[in-house]
Amino acid sequence: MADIVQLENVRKYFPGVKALDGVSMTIRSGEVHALIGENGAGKSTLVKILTGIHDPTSGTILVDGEPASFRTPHDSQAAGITAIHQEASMFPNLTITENIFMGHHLRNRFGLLDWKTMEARTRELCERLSLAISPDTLVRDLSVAQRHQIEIIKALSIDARVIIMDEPTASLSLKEIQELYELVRTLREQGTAIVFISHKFEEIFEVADTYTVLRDGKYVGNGSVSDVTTDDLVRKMAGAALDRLFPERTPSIGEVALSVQGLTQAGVFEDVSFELRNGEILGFFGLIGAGRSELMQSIFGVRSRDAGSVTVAGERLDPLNPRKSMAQGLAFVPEDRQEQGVILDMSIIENTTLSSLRAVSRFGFPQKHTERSVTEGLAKRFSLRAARLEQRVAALSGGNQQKVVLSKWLATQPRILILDEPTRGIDVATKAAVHSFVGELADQGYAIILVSSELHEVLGMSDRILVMREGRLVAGFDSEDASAERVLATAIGAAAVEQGA
Amino acid sequence: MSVSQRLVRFFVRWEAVLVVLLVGVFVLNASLSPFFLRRINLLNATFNFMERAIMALPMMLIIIVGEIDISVAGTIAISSTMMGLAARAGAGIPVMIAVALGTGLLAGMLNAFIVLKFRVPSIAVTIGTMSLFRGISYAILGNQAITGYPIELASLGQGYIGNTLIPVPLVIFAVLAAIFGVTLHKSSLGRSFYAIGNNAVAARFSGLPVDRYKAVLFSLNGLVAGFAAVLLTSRILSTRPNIATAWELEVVTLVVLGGVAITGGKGTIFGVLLSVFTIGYLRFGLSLINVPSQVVGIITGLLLVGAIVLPGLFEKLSDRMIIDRQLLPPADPDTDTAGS
Amino acid sequence: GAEAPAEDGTLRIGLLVKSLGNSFFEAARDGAMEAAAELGDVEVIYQGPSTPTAEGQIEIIDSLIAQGVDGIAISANDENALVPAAQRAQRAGIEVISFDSAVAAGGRSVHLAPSDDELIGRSQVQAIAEMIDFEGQIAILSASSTATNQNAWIEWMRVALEEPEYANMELVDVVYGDDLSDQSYREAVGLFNRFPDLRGIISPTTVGVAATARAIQDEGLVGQVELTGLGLPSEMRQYVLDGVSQNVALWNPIDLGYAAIYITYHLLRGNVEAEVGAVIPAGRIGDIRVGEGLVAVLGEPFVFDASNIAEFADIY
Amino acid sequence: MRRNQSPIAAILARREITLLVIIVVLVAAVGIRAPRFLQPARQLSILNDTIILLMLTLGQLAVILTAGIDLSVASNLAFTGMAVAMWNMVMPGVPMVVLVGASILIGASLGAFNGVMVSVGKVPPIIMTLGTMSVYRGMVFLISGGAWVSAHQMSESFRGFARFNILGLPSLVWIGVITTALVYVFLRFTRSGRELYAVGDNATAAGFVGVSARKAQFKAFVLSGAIAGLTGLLWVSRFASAQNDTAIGFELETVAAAVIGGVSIMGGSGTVTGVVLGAVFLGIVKNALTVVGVSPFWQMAIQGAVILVAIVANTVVDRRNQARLSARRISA
Ligand SMILES: Nc1ncnc2c1ncn2[C@@H]1O[C@H](COP(=O)(O)OP(=O)(O)OP(=O)(O)O)[C@@H](O)[C@H]1O
Ligand SMILES: Nc1ncnc2c1ncn2[C@@H]1O[C@H](COP(=O)(O)OP(=O)(O)OP(=O)(O)O)[C@@H](O)[C@H]1O
Ligand SMILES: [Mg+2]
Ligand SMILES: [Mg+2]
Repeated sequence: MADIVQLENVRKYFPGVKALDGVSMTIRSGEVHALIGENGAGKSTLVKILTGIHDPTSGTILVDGEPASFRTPHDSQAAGITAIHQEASMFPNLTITENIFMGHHLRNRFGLLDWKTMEARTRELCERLSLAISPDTLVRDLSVAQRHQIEIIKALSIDARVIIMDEPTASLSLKEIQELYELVRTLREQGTAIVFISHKFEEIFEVADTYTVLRDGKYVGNGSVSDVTTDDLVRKMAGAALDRLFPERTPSIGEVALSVQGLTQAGVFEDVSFELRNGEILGFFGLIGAGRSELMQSIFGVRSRDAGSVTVAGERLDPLNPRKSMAQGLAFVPEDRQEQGVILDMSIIENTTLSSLRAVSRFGFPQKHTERSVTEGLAKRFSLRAARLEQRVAALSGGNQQKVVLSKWLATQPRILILDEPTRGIDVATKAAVHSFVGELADQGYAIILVSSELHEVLGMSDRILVMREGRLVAGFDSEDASAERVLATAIGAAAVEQGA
Repeated sequence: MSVSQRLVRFFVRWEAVLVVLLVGVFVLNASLSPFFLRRINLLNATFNFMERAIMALPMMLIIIVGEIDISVAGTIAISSTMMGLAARAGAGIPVMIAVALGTGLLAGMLNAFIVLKFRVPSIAVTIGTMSLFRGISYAILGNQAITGYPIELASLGQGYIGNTLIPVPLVIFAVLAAIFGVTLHKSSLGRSFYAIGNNAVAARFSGLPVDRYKAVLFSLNGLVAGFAAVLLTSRILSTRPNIATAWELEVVTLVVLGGVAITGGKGTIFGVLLSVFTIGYLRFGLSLINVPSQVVGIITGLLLVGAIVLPGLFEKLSDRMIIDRQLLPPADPDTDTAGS
Repeated sequence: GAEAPAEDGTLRIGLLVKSLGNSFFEAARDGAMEAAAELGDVEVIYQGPSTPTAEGQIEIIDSLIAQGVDGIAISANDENALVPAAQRAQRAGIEVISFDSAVAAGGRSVHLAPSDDELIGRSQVQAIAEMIDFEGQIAILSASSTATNQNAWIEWMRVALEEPEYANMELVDVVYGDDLSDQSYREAVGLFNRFPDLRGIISPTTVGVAATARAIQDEGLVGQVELTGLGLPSEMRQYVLDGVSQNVALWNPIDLGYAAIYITYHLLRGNVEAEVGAVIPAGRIGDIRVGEGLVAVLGEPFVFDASNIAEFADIY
Repeated sequence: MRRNQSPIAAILARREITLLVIIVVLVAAVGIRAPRFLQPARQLSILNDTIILLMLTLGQLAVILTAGIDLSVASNLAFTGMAVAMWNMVMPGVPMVVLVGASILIGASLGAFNGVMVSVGKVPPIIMTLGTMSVYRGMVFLISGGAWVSAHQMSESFRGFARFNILGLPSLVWIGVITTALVYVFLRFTRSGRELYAVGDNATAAGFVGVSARKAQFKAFVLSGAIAGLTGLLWVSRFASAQNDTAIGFELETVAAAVIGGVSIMGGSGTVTGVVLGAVFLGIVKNALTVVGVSPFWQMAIQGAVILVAIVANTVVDRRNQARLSARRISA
C-alpha cells in the first residue's frame, strides 16, 4: 500500500469562512478511506481542492512524495485523481458518451473527435456496470440512479488511481448501493485508492478501511475503521456523544387527517389510496423511481394528477393548488433541496419565512423583527450552523440547507407534514435531531408522512409502513410486523428476492 | 474595518457606482454647457425619457422574476393605434385612455397566455409578439397617421403641474416608482418576486403562485405600456405605426444598467431610478453640446459596460482584502465571521 | 418672429435632419456650411438622431431649445409628431422652418420643398413612360409607408397615371422597402416574381432605387425592367452607366441645405416676413418665392443620365 | 429510452422534423398561390437571400450555446462592411483575399472585445452586447463621417464578390455552405466546440471536468464576431453600398432564427441543422410574403404570427416527446 497523495496542513478560506483550517491526510493505494464530519465540516471543499477546482489558501499537496499543484481539474486528472461530486455534475442535454468524455474527448489523427471509439468505450464501460442503455441516450432522459452510475463510469473512464466519492449513495437505493459496494471492493483490489464520504455509518463500516474526521474545517483525527465504534466516530465528529438515532415514542393515533383515494397520474403512479391519522408517522418505502416523490408532489398540489382525490378534514384539495393544501395545514419538504427546497441567493431569514409570509406580515408587508425572531427560534431548534441569519443560503453546507427547508415548513405551523427524504445528506447528529423532532411533532398530534430510501430510518421512525413499487402501493406493514427483509422484499418484488436468496 | 476597506465595500454595491456616475454626468455636463444646470432645462429634459422610464418599472419586475418582454414597443404602437381609432370615432379623452390601457392589458395578457400555457421562453414569444403587435398597427393604419387629437390631451404628456414648471409625466413617474419600489422592497409580493426569479421551482414548491404572479406581471407590463402609449401620444399628438420604434432594447438597457440581473432574482428600484436619470441626463447633456447621436450611442454603450465591470473589480478587491486579513494570525475568531 | 440675436451677433441655426449618417443629408450639411461661410454671422449646428425617428428628433429639438438657438431648419421624420415640439421652440422665440420633408403647417413658418410634389410625381411617371414606350405594367418601390413626402409623390403619380397618354400603363403595386437595402432588394425581387411582365419600377427614394438597380442587375433583367426614381448620383452612377437605369432624378441636396440656412437667416434678421408671396434672396441660387401654404419650392428635380451623372457623382 | 423506440418515432422525436414539416407546408401553400415560387431559380434566390441571416445565426448559435447572447452582430456587420468598403475605395488594388481576411479579422476583434469583457470582466453577455451594439454602430459613423460608400467607388471585383458564379451557384451561397460545414465540424468534431455545449448546459459540471467557461465564452464570441465580419463584407458587396444603418435591427432576427431552429435560449442545446432550418424558415416567410402579394401593411403582422406559431409548435412537440419518454420510464 503505497502513499499516493498526502495533504499537509491544507487551509482554504472563503470570504468570511474558514472552510478548511489545517487538514492533513494520506491517501494510499488499495485502501478505502472514509472522510467524515458534520455538515459544513469541509469535506466537499477538500474534494474540490484535490480535484483542482479550488486553490488551497495555504498548505502542500504531495503526489508520490513530490509537491504538486492542482490549478485545474486537468492537473489532478493527470495525477490520476478523479471525483464523483456531491452536486449534480452532469450535462443533461448531452449524451452519455459525451458526459463521460467531456474534458478529455478522444481525437483521431486529424485532431477531430473520434466518436466511434468513444461510443465503443462507453458501451464497454456500461457493460462492465451491467447498464443496458444506448450510449447516445441523453442524460436528461435517465433516472437518478442511472445518472449516478454514469458518474461512476465517468470516474472509471480515466483509469484513476484515486477516486473520490462525495456522498455517492445519497440518492441510490439499496440495490444500487450494494452494487456500488461491490464496485468499490473491486477497485480496491485493483489497487485504486478510494476516498469515501458519507453520513451513513453502516456504510463506512461496510466498505472503509481507514477514516479521517474533520470538525469545523479542522483535522480531528484518523485511524483504522476496525478500531472504532460508531459512538467513537460520533464523538470525534460532534465533540459529544449521541444518545440515540431514533426517538423512543409511544404513539397515540387519532382521527383520520388525510385521505387519498385512487390517486393516479398515468405512467407515474396508479390508483394509490391510503389514510393518514393524527399522531401517526406513516413511512413510505420503495426503491428509487418507485414514484413516491411524484405521489407526494401530487398530494401537495405541485404536480398534476389524472384521477383520484385528496381529502383533509372533509375538504377536498384541488390539484395544482398548493395554497389550498397549505391552508388545510399541509407542509411538504421536497427531496431535492437545491432545486425544489431553497432559494440559494436569498438569506436564511427570507428562506425561512417564504412559505409563511402572510403570518409575518402586516398589511402585506413582512415585519423584520417578527421574521427574525421566527427564524432565530427555528435555527436554534435545528442547531443551524451559520455565520449570520442574513447570510445567503448558498454559502451553507448541504445539510444546513436542508435544515433551512425544514424550518421554512415548520414556520407555516402545519398539522400534516410530508417529508420526502428529510435527512438526505445531513450529518448524523442533525439526523438524530430531526428524528427526535419528527417524533415530538407526532406526539403532539401532527400527522406525518415520512418518505425515505433509508430502510433503517423508515423502520426506526414509522408507526406504519407503506411500500411502493413501480407507481403502485404494494404492501402495508404495522411497525410490529415490519422487518427489514419483508419490507425490502416487497419493494424489490418477490421474484427478485427469490433470485437474490 | 479600515476606511479603505469600508470605501471598497461601498463601491461593491452597484447603486454606489451609479450614484458616482450620475454625479459625474452632472459635473461633466455642467462644466461643458452653461445651459445644463438651468432648472427649467433639467425639468423639461425629462419629457423625452419619461415614457421609457415608466416602462422600465414593470419591466424591472418582469426581469426580476426571470422573464423578459421584448414586445413593449410593439404594445405601445398598438395601444396608441387603438386609442387613435377611438379618437377618430369621436371618443372623449377618458374613453381614449381606457382603450389604450385596455389594449395594452390585452397584449400583455396574450404574452402571459402564450408564455405560461405553452411554456415557451418569454424572449422567444415576445420577439414574435413584437412584430405581431406593431404589425397590427401597420395593418390598421397603413400609410395613414392619426392626428387631430383634442388639444386637452396634451396636458398629460406635455403638460405641467398647475403653474409650476414640473412636468406631469415626471410626477406620474415618481408616483409609480414609489408604488413599485415599496411593493418590490417592502411587501411580501416583492419578496415573492425575488424568490421566483432566483428559483422558480423552489418558489412553486414553497406554495407561491408562480404562474399567477408571472401572468399578473406580463399583464401589468402591457397595461403600463398602454399608459406609456397614452403619454407618448399626448406628447406628440399623433399616431403612426412606427411610433416608439426600437424602444424595447432601450427599456431593457435602463433596467439592466440599473443593476437588475438579466437572469432574475436581483435588482433594486433605486438602481433603476439612478440608471434612468443617468442615461437621460447623459443624453441630454451631450446633445446640449451637440455631440452627434451616434457618438452619444458609443458613450452610453461604454457606460453600460463600464458600470458593470467596476463593481466587479471592487468586489474582487474587497474579497482579497478580507482574505488577506484572515491570513493574519486570527486575533479573535468571533469577529472574524461576524465582520463579513 | 425674429428674436434678438446672440450677444456677439452670431445667429445659431440648428439644421436638424432625419438621421445622421445619410449621404443625402451630409451633402445638405455641406450646403448649409457654405451658406454660413458666405453669411459670416451664422453658426450651423448639424444634428439628427442616429435612426430616423420622430422621437429622436423631438429630443434634439428640446435640446436646441434649451441651448437657446435662434433658428431650426428641420427635415421631419413625421410631419405631425414634431408639431408640438416645434411649437415649443416657436414659443421660445425660435424661428422654425422645415426643408426637404415638411413639418405640418402649425409647427413651422416656411417650408422649403425641394421641388413641387406634383411636379415630382408627374415627372417620375413621365420618365418611366418614356423608358417603356408608354406601355406595360409598372410598380412603385417606396421607402417606409409612414414617409409623408413619399406618400404625397405617390398620390401625384396615381393622379398622373389617369392621363390618357398613360392609358396603356398599369400601376400594379406599391411596395415599401423601409429604406433598408435588404428589404428594398427583397421587395424588388418579389415584384419581379409576382409580375413576370413588369416593365418598369419607380423608386422615389435613394436607398430603394439603388437596391432595386442591384436587384435588376442580379436577376439579369437589365433592359427588360426599366428603373427610374430619386437617387443620389453617387449611389446611382454605376447603374446608370451600366444601363440598369436610363436616368434618375434628384434635386441638389447641397442647394437644399444652402437655401434652408439663407431662408432661416433672413427670417431671423427680419429682412423678410414669413408670408405668402415673400421673396427671399438665397445667395448664389437667387430669389426664392414663398407660395401657397408658406411653401417655397427650390426648383425642378435635376435629371441624371449617362451623360452627366459621373460629373455629379463626385459632389453628392 | 431510445433503445425501445421505433426508428420512425426516434426520427419524429427530433425537434428539427417539426420545423421541416412546417417549412414544407409553408412552401406548398405559397406554391399553390404563386406557382412561380416553386421554380428552382426562385428557391435559389431565396437561399441567396437567406445566407447572410444563416451565417449570422450560426455565430449566434455558438454564443447562445454557452448561455449567452450576441446583440452586437448587426452592428459588427455594419462596421466591418464599412471598414472594408472604405479600404477598397481608397486602395482599389488590394486583392479580395486580403479584404476577406481583413473582414474576418476585424469582425473577430470586435467579437473578442465582447468575449474578453464577458469572460474576464464578468459582464453578462446581454448587457455587454447591448452596449457594443450601439458602440459598434456609432463607430461606423465615426469612420465613415456619415457618408456612404457607393457602387461606383467599389472595385469591380469587390462589387462582384458576393455573386460570381461557381458551378451554377452564386459565390454567396458557396460561402454560406462552407461556413455552415465548418461550423458543423467545429461544433461536432472539436473539443472546443463540444465545450460550448458543456458550459451552457451546466457550467459547474464543466468546471469539475476542467472545461473553462471563460475560454468557451471567449471562443464563441470570437466565432460570432468573425462570421459577422465576413457577412459585413458579403452584405456590402451584395448590395454594392455601405451605409451607416446597414442591417439595423438584424440582431433580433438572428435570435429569432435560432429560437425557431430549436436552440435553447438557456444554453447547452441547439444544432446546426436546426439553425439552418430556422434561418431558411424566416427567409421563406419574408420572401413568400413579397411573392404572394400580401398587402405590404399586413406583412409584419403575418410574419410575427407565423414566427409565434412556429416557436410554439416547436416547443409543444418537443415537450410532448419528452413526456412520452418519461411515461415510458415507469412502464419500461
Ligand atoms: N464557494 C464557497 N464560498 C463560501 N463559503 C463556502 C463555499 N463553499 C463552501 N463554503 C463553506 O465552507 C464550509 C465547508 O463546506 P463543505 O461544503 O466543504 O462542507 P461539507 O463538509 O461537504 O458538508 P456537507 O456534509 O453538508 O456536504 C461551509 O461552512 C460552507 O458554508
Ligand atoms: N426512472 C426514472 N427515470 C427518469 N427520471 C426519474 C425516474 N425516477 C425518478 N425520476 C425523476 O427523478 C427525480 C428524483 O426522484 P427519485 O429518484 O427519488 O424517484 P421518484 O420516482 O421520485 O420516487 P421515489 O421517491 O420513490 O424514489 C424525480 O423528480 C423524478 O422526476
Ligand atoms: Mg459536502
Ligand atoms: Mg424520491
